[in-house]
Amino acid sequence: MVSSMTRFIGKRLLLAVPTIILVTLLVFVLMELSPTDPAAVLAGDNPTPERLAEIRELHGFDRPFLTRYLEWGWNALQGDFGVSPVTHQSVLADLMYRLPITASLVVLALFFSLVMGVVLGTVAALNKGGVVDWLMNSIANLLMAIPPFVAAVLLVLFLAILSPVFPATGYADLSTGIGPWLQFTTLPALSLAIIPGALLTRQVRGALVDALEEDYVRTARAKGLQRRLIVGKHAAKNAAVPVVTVLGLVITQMFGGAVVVERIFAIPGLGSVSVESVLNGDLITLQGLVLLVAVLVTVVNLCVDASYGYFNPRLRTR
Amino acid sequence: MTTTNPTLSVRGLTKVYGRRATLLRRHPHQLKAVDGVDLDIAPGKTLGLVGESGAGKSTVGRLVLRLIEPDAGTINLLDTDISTMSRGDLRRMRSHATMIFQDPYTSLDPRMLIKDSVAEPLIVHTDDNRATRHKKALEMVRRVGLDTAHMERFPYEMSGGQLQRVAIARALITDPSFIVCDEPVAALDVSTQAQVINLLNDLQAERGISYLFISHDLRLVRLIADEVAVMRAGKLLETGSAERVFAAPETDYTRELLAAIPGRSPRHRRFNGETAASVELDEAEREEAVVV
Amino acid sequence: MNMSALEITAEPHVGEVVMQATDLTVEVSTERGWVTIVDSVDLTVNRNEVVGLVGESGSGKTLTSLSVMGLLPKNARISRGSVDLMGQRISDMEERKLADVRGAKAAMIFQEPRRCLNPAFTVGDQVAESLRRHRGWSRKRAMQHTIELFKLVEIPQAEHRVKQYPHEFSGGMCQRVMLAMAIACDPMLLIADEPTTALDVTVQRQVLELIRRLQAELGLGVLLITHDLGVVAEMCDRVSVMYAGQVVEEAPADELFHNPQNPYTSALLQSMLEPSRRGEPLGFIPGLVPAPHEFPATCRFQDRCRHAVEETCRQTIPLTSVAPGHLSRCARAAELDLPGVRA
Amino acid sequence: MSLADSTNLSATPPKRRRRLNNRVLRRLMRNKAAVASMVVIFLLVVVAVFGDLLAPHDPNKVTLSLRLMGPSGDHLLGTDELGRDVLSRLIVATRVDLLASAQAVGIALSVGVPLGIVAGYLGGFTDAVLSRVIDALMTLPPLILAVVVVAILGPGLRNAMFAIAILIVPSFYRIVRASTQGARNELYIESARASGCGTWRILWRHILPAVAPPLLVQASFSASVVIVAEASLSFLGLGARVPQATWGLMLNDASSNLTTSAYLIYPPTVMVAITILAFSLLGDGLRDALGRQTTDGK
Repeated sequence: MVSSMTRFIGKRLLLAVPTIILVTLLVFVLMELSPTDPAAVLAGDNPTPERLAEIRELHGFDRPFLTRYLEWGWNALQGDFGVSPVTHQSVLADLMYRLPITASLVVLALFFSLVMGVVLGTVAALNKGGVVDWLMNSIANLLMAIPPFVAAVLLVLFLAILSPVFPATGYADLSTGIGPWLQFTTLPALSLAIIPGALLTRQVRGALVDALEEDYVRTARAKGLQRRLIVGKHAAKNAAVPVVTVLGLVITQMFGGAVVVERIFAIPGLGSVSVESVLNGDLITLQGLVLLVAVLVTVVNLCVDASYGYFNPRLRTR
Repeated sequence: MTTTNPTLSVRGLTKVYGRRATLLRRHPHQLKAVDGVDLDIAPGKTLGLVGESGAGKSTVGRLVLRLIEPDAGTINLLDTDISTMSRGDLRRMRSHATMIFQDPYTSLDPRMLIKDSVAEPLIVHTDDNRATRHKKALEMVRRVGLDTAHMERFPYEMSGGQLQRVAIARALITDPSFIVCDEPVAALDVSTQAQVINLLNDLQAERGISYLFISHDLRLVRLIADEVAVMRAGKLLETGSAERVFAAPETDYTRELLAAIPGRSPRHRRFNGETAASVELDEAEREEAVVV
Repeated sequence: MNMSALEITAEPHVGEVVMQATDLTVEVSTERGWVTIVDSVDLTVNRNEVVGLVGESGSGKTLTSLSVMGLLPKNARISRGSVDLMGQRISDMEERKLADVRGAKAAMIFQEPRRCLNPAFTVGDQVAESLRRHRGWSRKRAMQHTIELFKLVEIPQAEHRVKQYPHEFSGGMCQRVMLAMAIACDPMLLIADEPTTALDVTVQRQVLELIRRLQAELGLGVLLITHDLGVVAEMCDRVSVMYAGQVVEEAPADELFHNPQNPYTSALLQSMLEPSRRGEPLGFIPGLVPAPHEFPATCRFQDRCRHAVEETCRQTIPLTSVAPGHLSRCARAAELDLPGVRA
Repeated sequence: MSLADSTNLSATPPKRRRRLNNRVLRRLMRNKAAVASMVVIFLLVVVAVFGDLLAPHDPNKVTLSLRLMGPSGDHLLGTDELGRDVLSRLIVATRVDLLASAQAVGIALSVGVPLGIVAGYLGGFTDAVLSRVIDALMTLPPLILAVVVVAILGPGLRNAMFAIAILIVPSFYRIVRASTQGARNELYIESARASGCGTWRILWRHILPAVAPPLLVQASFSASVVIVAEASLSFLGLGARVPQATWGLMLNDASSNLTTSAYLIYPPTVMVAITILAFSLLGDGLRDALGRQTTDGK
């Protein structure tokens, strides 16, 4: 049983490798096609043609495309993501400093959205077709229409400016204590959590309603089980699979949402670095970021896949 | 008496499912869904193909029309070897040999009007204009016992029995000589089953069509088939005239199948107290066979 | 919970009425409002007896069986009549108390057994759950008894198989698990809704035999719902035939098959696939079952009936006794000589 | 389930002949939220088309003397930090946003649909390669992908739209591929093959009509995704550029004056929210209306 599950995960891992290679390659190709000349970025204002040629040779921009890609890939494998031409810092070191910031933000956001999704979704499913269901559904629909940056601006307006409960911008690291961290992270996490929370509400409701209509629920009723057990045991474990699937999607989206939210709240995470490097034309940092995020997302998806094995015994034996 | 060539003659038909060993799959997981099957169907006759789920009956039905590609064996249909036929020829062949499926609710395109479904083969196989196609479709729809009003309906507006008759009309519109009937009445109520069976019988008498009639229901096969072939786990166990197979089955499995038919009168109650445990392994094996 | 366990162990008398439905009428909420699907059905199951409830799709047989268990879906309700289980009225019982009865006094098995077991839990757990619920047993004790139950329903290697998941079982084996679950708390009534329809013939035979055996050994009253007259012939002592929401005929099985008193029953018997009639066209019933919102107040079969006569049939026909223990809903029952199965 | 049989009321042939699309439309019309959404979308389109006529002021006219004036009779929604009329800018932004969304959805459809159908119907190697590329695209969070593409192509509304199109191609591809695969395994497709229909006929007459309903639903959802993405990019300064007016840019302007002139934040917020809501509710409505069409007869 265990071995087949490991094999399942192993297979997923093996499939993930080409995906990651492909995504970095795609980005590399796009950069090749890009009108932006990396040498021009390095050369600063008004460079002479000689200076540009010199930089091209120095950084190897004149070598064949594939050579450069393979070299970059090989270095990346060894933990060398290159040096940013703008900040002159190691890209990996910079990213590694920022990763825990964004990760902690995403974890808090995930917590908020899960609590919301499970509570609202379950309440709606148990009152299917009723007023409460309609209400929950409407709330979810409304919240779906509030993208993270709108939520962020509104939250700042109401909870930082009009009634100053939280600071409007800034960041305190977790190492300074959970209190300050929460103070600075709650609003950004909330802005990130709204759409995922609404999404999870709908998904939990749908999955639970579907599970409650299955034949095995009728069987459970036929043997006289209490409603608590039917919902909490029989339906819940089966409803978990589609919910976990969405959870993986939601985490991916949160990393995307962090781009805007970190900008608004001036949080020095991965999102901020992506916008900065675009505005600075720092493609080397961006390339490193793509690789890092691709790996992160792959790991999340892998965890989702692994959890299927627990919820669905069929996967363990096949 | 002159010897007529059989409508369908199949030799050594084999289909293997599963994949070869790869980097991740050390052991090839192969399964012979159909294993060296030989069949003959004479013109105007019906061959009943029986067996339980997973026996490979439906696969045989699709193989003989090359709706799925066989891995080995020859298929002679209407004096032509179709096992090596090109795709284009194969498509033209389908006006002479076609198929009726188990579930009439899903075997008709839910987004097409009945008249369009029935007339579709004419678009593919003939140069008939719209008016002619409509006329022929109407004729055919009437022949299977429906009327003009049904032509303008969508499948969801009709009952299972009616839909199966539509499927028959669609199959017959190009006047084929051979039809594979894959469990054509399994999805229908008892009282409508009989209507469809009668219709199939009448059409055979009228047009001399040959049927390959696939069913799990031995009662049904007994009523409609001239010849019977019993399948199990991809292999043909025995073939023979319907009278012979039902009266004097040659294999234990056929006997077991016959014994399992529910009785038709309380006076014939035939429980024999045999324990089920002995058959469990069997069942598990068959189960295994379904999983591809 | 312990109380109900005690009640069950008290043996009822032989031939005692286990289940009685009186004037049972079930409505379903549709786009057209509440529509009556099951109309004034009277049904009795005695201890030690197999009663067949026969009908085609749309006859209302499944809703009837579900209402006996109090398992009606949310969009359906019992609008009139009552259901008694071992003298206890359950048709107006609240859900909480009903749950104490279900599985303890009456149990039910269904079509497609594989879908009726929860894929996420072991089969042993699902059977033991019933014992823990109704008897308050510990997990361990319940599991031990479950192994015994598996042996009783002839599942080989019971100790090993209780730990397996439903997907590791074949269809027939799943139905055995369902049976083990059903008899776990010694109920008096077993309702089997098309228990073998999704199974292969050889497996069907084994399951039917098992039900017969359990019925005899445990003295169960069985209500067998099926569309297959062959199964009825093998299994049932008494049969009720339903058409368009009404019982149209009720009789001892032998009597029903050989001397049907209702044209619908007779037509159904004619459309049975009888091998002796090879070569001649099969009997069939023309037309369609009327939709529930179009059920006429008169005879519901008249549009499809060969024997329908305008004046006689165009009125409300009661279910009347034609012979001792034989009821039929036909205005012309007395004058017609209807064919049954051929001897 | 046999219960469904017994409770089904539509088994008998209906008295009137009804068209498939009428049925879907009727169901859609019964859904109040969907009807309201359609009205809102219609109004948005009207505003977008006749924006020039409707705008009370020149949306780009800078009047520094009138900067950050709250709502008044002349300027119903007030003026921004350059003294431009907010209402007029909002109206003009509607056109820019809707047009840009339509472009993005259009591009994504024309790429995603053919690829999805080909991958779904052919399967095998083609499917494996295409799906791998799409998987790779989906490995990046949507906004990061958009940011990367903009980084490469350079900022600007047109490039942003192109980036967003790339972003939603996978959703179209996946849904088309899945429903093609689903349809391919349907009995009626096999029946069409058994009747001798060729690949093109099957794709065109049987598969495409089956794929269209879920595609329509997805397109509606995608429209709202595009609106969000466009606004996000503009907000970050990676999309539309000043003096162009889009909701995202207006939000950006407003957020920098949040402490002093909070009223600026509401108009673009409301527009963005209403548009997203309308498209997603329409998507829901379409899904419900189309969903049961094939199973209803059973």
